[in-house]
Amino acid sequence: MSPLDLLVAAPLAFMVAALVAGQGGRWLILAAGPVMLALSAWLVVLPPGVAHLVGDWDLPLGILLRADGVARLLVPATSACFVAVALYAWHEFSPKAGAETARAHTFWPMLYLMWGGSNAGYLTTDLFNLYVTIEMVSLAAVAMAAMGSLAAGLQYFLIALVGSLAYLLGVALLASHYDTVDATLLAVRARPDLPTLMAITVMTAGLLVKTALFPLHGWLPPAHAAAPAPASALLSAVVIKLGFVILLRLWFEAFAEIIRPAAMDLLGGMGALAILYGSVQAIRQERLKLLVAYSTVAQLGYLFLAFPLIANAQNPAEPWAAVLVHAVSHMLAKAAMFLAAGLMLKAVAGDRISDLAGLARAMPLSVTAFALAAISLAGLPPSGGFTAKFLLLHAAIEQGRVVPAAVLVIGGLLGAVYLFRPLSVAFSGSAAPAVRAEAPLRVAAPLALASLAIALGFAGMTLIELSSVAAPPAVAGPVQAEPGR
Amino acid sequence: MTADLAPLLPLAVVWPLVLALFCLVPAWGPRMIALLPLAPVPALCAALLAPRDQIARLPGILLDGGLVLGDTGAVFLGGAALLWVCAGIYAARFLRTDPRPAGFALFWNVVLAGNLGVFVAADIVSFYVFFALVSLMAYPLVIHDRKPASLRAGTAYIVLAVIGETALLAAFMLASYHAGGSLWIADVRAGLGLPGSPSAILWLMILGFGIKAGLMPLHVWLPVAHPAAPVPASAVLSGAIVKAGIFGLLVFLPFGVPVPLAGTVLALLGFAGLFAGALLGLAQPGGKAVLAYSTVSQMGLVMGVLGAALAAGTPAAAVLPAAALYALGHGLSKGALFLSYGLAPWCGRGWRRALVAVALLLALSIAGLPFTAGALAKSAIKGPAGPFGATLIGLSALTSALVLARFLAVLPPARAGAGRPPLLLALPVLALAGAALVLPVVLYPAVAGKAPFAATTLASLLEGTWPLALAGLLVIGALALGLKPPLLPEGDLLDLMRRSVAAARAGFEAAVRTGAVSMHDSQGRPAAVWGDNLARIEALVRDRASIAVVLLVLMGALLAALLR
Amino acid sequence: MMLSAPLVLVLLPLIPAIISFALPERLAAWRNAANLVAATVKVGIVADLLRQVRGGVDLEWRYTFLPGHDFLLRVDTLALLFVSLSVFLWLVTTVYAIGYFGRGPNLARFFGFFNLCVLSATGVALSGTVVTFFLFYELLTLATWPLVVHNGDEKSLRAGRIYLAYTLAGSAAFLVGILWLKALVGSIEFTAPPDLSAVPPLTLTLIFVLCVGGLGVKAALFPLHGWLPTAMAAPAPVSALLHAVAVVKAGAFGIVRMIYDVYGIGTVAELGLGPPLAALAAFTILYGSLRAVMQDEIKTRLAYSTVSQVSYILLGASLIGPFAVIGGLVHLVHQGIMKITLFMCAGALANRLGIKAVTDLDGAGRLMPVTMAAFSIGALGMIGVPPVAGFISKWYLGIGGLQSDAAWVVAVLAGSSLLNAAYFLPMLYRAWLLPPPERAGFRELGTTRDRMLVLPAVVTAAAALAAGVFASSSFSPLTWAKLIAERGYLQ
Amino acid sequence: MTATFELILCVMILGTACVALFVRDFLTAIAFFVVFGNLLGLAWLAMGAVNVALAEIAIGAGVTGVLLVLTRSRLLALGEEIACGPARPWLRLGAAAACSAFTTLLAAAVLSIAPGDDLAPVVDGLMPRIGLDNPVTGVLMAFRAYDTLLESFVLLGALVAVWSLAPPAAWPQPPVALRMADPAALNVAGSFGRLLLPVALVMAAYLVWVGSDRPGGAFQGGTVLAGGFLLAAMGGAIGLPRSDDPRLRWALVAGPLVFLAIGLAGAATGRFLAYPDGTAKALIVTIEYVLAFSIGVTLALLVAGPPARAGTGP
Amino acid sequence: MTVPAVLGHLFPLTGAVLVGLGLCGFITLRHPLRQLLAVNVIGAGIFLILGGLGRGEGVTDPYPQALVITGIVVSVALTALGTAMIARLSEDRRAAGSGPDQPKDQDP
Repeated sequence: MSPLDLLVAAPLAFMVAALVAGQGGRWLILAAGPVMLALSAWLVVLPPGVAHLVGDWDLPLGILLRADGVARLLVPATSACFVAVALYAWHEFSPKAGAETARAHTFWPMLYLMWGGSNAGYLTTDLFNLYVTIEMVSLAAVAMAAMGSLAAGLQYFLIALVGSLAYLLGVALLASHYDTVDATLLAVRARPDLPTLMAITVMTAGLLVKTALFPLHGWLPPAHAAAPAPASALLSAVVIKLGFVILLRLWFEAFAEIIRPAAMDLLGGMGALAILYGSVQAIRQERLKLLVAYSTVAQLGYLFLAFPLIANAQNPAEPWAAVLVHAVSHMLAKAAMFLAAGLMLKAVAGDRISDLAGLARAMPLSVTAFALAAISLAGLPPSGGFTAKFLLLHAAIEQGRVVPAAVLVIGGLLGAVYLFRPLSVAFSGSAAPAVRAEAPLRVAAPLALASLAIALGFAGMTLIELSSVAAPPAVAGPVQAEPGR
Repeated sequence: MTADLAPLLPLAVVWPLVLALFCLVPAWGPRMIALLPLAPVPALCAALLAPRDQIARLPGILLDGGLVLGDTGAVFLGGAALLWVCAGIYAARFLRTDPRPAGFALFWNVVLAGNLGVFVAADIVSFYVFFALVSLMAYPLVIHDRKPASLRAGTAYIVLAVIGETALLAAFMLASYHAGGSLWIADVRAGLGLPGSPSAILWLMILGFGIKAGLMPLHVWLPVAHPAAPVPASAVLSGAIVKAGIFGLLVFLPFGVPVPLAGTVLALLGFAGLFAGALLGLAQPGGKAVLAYSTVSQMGLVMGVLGAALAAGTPAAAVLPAAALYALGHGLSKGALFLSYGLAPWCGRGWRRALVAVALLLALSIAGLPFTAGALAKSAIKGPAGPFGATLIGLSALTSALVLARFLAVLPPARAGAGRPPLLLALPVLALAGAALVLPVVLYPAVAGKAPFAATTLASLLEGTWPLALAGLLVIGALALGLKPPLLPEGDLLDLMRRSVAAARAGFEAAVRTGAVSMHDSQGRPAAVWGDNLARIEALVRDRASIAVVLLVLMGALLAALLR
Repeated sequence: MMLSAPLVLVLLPLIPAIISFALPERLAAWRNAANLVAATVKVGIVADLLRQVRGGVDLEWRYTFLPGHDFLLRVDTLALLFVSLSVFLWLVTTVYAIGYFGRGPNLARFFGFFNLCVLSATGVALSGTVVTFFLFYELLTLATWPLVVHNGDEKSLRAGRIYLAYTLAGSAAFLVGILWLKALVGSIEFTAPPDLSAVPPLTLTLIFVLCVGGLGVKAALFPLHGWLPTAMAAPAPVSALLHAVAVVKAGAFGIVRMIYDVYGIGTVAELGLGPPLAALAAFTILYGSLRAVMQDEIKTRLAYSTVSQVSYILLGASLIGPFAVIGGLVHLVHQGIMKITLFMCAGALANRLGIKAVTDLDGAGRLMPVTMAAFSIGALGMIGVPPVAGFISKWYLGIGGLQSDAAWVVAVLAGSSLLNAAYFLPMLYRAWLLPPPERAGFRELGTTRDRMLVLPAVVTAAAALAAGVFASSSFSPLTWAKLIAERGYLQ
Repeated sequence: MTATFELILCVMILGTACVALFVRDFLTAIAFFVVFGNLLGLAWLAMGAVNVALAEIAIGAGVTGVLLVLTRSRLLALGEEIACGPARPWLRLGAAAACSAFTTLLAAAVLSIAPGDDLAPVVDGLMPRIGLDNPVTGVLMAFRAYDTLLESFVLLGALVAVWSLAPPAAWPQPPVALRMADPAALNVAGSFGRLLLPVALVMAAYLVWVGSDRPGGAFQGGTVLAGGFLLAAMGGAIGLPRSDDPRLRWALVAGPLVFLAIGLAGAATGRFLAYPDGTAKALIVTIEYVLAFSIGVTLALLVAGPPARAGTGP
Repeated sequence: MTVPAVLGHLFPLTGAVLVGLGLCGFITLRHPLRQLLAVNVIGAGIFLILGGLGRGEGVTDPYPQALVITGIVVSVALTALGTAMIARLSEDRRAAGSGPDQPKDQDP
């Protein structure tokens, strides 16, 4: 038994159980939560270098599961998100008047499917297996997005489909060319020839669509903003991270040796644009959830802005850690923010930022959760977001890169601008609107996530150590990795 | 003197402050006015008994300051204390029906402490603190009756006082720095005499002290402020408080080293004040204003002398005692005159004649009638004044006499039914008048080193009398012809200044408004255009087909980047 | 306890903060008690630390925060100067706030963030590394924002926006600066100034500009001061603490640290950075005063006064002479005490009489004599009237300027004094001398709450007076500033 | 000969694809798409990939075709035209240019990859360990069983996702009835379905069985089963189940569940999804049968669509 | 280049062209159902590339075959979801009374 298997198998088992259980499906989280959190903890404390082949079938054919730094950071964060979201969704997706409803029934199996899919994605090194996992996640994500707006869901679906196929095309090329789709083997075998580069290109492009990097983000804001709050939280926090993790595996593990700096700069540049564009759009929004969704567009930019910084760093371990910490804290904070936003909007029965007036008095805990999440997202200390941004800025300055440094700084400021706007409205007015009390669990869920995002700010060293576990050579040592030679 | 009298100096300063604190207690405050005469008592004792030139250190207070009683200081301290005692007695009676006795007592005591402190401060920081106390805290005394005129006067007073304070602060900083960081007045003065010392220090000091002492173009506050205060307060203002400025000049100016430029300017301004003050005083309708201008004139005399001495490099030993003596005499006389002005309405019938007689005597003394204390003081001060100065001083007797005659002319009539004046009002007048006429004579030997009136010759007698006689003729002539003086507003230049300031301010505000309006107008609508464009871009990238196209373009870019 | 005293000191306000957030409104009395107890305990701890540090004890608490970046809390003389100020004023302001608000809305929030604010200010003071400083500096921004928008009206919200925009941009610049420096010379601890000799002067200058620019925002240095007057929309206790201790001082304190503990006076002098900064500070002093003269609203006027006064500290720091340093440091304390007095009084006037504008002040002295007396002392101190504390600062600054061959400083000080007088004295004039509007039965100190509102200002006014009168006694701010200068900056 | 055949096949594939994509009438497009799928199946056959050919024809052409047809008729019933769309000429031109460039690059990349079955020997070498003869089944059910396991959950998830689209009032009604509207046709289809369902069952069982050694397997079997179910439903031979029917749910999850359970059992004894020596074939066949059944049911329901209120059928 | 070598690339090349065609269709076709069809064409092209390049002497590599089968199943599952969504969207639009014409990408 190993947590590597169980982290995938358990959610799938819970999915089956939820599907069969019908009305009672939501109760399963009481079992799934502790189990998954325990498994995540187990994963974190595994000795370094733990990896195994599924069914003991050797590599060119088989599938390698591995507990590397990426998994050790993202799996627990994902679990935390899922647990919190599930607790939050407890009431929202419950049988109405004792009868099952389509949403209440289907939400729970999809939640577990997504959970299992993302865990599987974090743990595997097999590119084809990753294709299956992104489809697992996308499927559930599309359905959840469609719960809010069918049009947005369909848009998301079709675009994600194109992205998946582009990725699959790359996998096909690689599989034919190298007779393997395992990232660790490809790292050894890959040569910078046309098929390989073409494969990298199409896979990257496909994944960028799924990750919604500017200017491929068009599908994201409508879908994320329209979905029910728990779904939005999962979509923004978890779903897009999987595509990003695969990109990390491609660019820094499988093809670290053959990707040239110009390509890194291209991604970095797009990241920078995403930060600026997303932030500006977020500033312009009048609806709260759209604002948060555009914030996701902007925040994703940071993940890509880091690419050239990692590639050129003296000590790539730090920006590498930064990018992972950013992914984790964005995950926690964004989930918290969507959940809190859901509570707030429900309380005022509106969707505009201006509807939030006086909520800081009426529902202080939810506003606090939103504020804490905002702090992390804007990269203000102490928070995981700050730690990440700090390390990135440090790397950018160390390398004398003015543009990324400037973008990091400006992005942080713009972030504060759009995130504090709803808060400011919430603090406004002197009368507290009458608000029906929410169930404690629903209030606690975003608060817990946001607190975690803040708490990450105090655990910088631990996070950096974790992120370097079984890290690919390109990002491991202080030795200069020369991409592209 | 025995050493155990040393604490008298701090006590002299602290005791009024303690009394001031008592004034803050709501129940006691109004009654504290009765204790006013007690406040200067320790100072009076100190002036007589405290050991001379022995620094009483005050560790921990301010910047480790100290107090010292010098010879000059003792004259000033004693004179001031005496004046304050008398004025205190007078005030205790005069303000019996006042609506704000507690406030008056409070600030009276605070100003007293500051005034006395100035005379005994040993370091510049303490000096500055006391000087600020006496300057700024006198403001409430000036505006005590809250009449609009008083308030205007107070404003003029406070504005100039603050400017003076600031100038002094700057001067002290510079001086202390150039004295090697020492804070002791003695060191600072020595430093000022050194060749490398910047002249700015002197100018700033002349500015700062000059304001306080009513140096000519800076005197504008004085003729409005002194009359505005209640009578006893006017008395101390004119008699003691202006002396703080004189004392400052005495203490800090580096006598003995010729400083031609500053000295000459000071002398010119001082002597200009001597005459202009008196002439302006002639044009005043109010008795107190006349007295105030007289003060301007008299102080101009002292400062003119100081300036002349400074320019000539006369040693301090020759200047200080004479000036101190003159200041003492003037302080006591002017105090007495102010008090008598207040007393006049109480005096009916014969009492009034007695009062006029006392006032006339005092006036003549101030003008320098031979064989009076004033004449002695004048003769003493002519020494350091130099020949030119001495001539001017001689001439000034004319103007002084005229202005004081004017004072007698405008002495307020007795109130209906007034008879014997209250003892508590009359006694101080008498005591002060007595002191003013006697004390300089007593002290003259110590100052001049010779007996009073010893060297009186006919020539000198004539020299001292003819201006007075001329003045008498003029007055009699004017009375006979029924001439009236041209009436000028109090504070001559003040009105002009006030109007120009108001105009400048209005102009400035208008300019600011215009500027603000134009700033608002220049804000265009680029924000809206930006918003439109952003919305269009967003609509484009949301389209599926465009995403696919972008995807293709991106693939091309990526491939190109990878192939590079 | 001994080892982690700095940590305890920093984290102590967390307890009342949590209590404040958690307690329901009907237990307001308990909340007030918790706040008061915590504030008092902190004063006690600081008193003990003062004793120890005077005796030469060095306390620190270290924790590796990120590789190469230590989180270091260190108690040194300079830190204690700031800490003492903040704990004293915290206690006073707590009392005041209880009196000010009584049972208003949002008080749990107010006291919670108030405590966080104090936490940050203490952290800023005790920071031993640049990064630690930055962390608390930023935290301070966040903790004060809810206080600025406390009233929740359009004005406060706007003020909050402007405040955030300025301060976040400032700290971003600061962050870039310190990271740049870190990239060049490695980790920067205040006790061990880095060796900057290998860095090109232009780079150093740029970094300096970034850092001082960033810190200058909070310190309201001239072109960066715009947030401060609008932040006046906050309730009085907030303005009081914001202006006296927490925010502006953090910026000024940071600049002092930058000049003396990061760059070192030698390097600053070599690069010729002192004079421009001093000139800017001087300009700010005059500019702030001029603007203050034009304001009608009391708090705005006070705010511009702060703009002006805080630059005294910077002026002292940038002149780089022993007296100037002492003057700057001691003004850190003096300005705090005096300005908080003014704000508390202004708040009391607004709270009890509804007086917000200078033109409404007529007769305030008659109605609230105690408050106005305290206000007067504070105002006179600001002008530099002795023996109130402001005079001492000015004195040292002036002499310091002369020591640094910058005689113009004296002129600036003089000009500022005049301008200060120009905007403070009319207020006193109105309050004391003009007749009040009819208000039947108004009593200034009628209830306990009234007393809690008025007496804190009296205490601070007395402190301001005492700090001036007993300037050279052994526990005065001046003596402590001299000690700092001796231990740190006068080699 | 082979070359010519393959060339013509490729041209036809491209031609049918073109028509399917760009023809104005959507029904024609679907028809050509089905032909396209079948041609692809031929292509796979030509390559000797019978397993894929079966899957392509059954799933790629068959099930997808049915899905398209059903959706088209639903949209038509709602009055929606499935037009080619008003694409602007410049867009078409640009798209054509960009896609040509892309295709050229892709073709160049493809051309520089040498075709070859380099992994076949590796697979063959491993086959004895699981006791099967069909290497494709070996890869699917053993070497890359993990993929297949996840994939079975994808299929299950797709059904859940489709169900989640149900209108609020429709849950847990059966999907839109697939019954034919024309009574005569219904009659024919009914008898046909009644006949075909057992045949389909048998055929599916057979496909799974032979899958161990020859082409065939769970997916193909499941598809055939689904086809049988669908035809029977169209003919009214069987009704579509309500979505909260516990039997239905167990039927849906049985395959993935058994797969997962056996995988976990392997984990308990050694390695996740490892089959203990000697039991491999038995376990694989067990999984395949249950999986084929579940896949059949799932696919059939996927085609039927989300639960719907009665009376909203085509 | 010998004929068999070209033949070896025949199907993969066809696949490449199919991918390009499908992509072109996806861009120019506006109706989601048609785009779904285009996506299926792309998928088929990819499978052809994958399988065709695994073609060896007489028999095709089982490994790509297995991948293709997995891919086909995934793609049918997704197609099913897509068609269901398209149909439901149309129903909703009809119920909402809006035009059944083009899917409008309006904000939710």
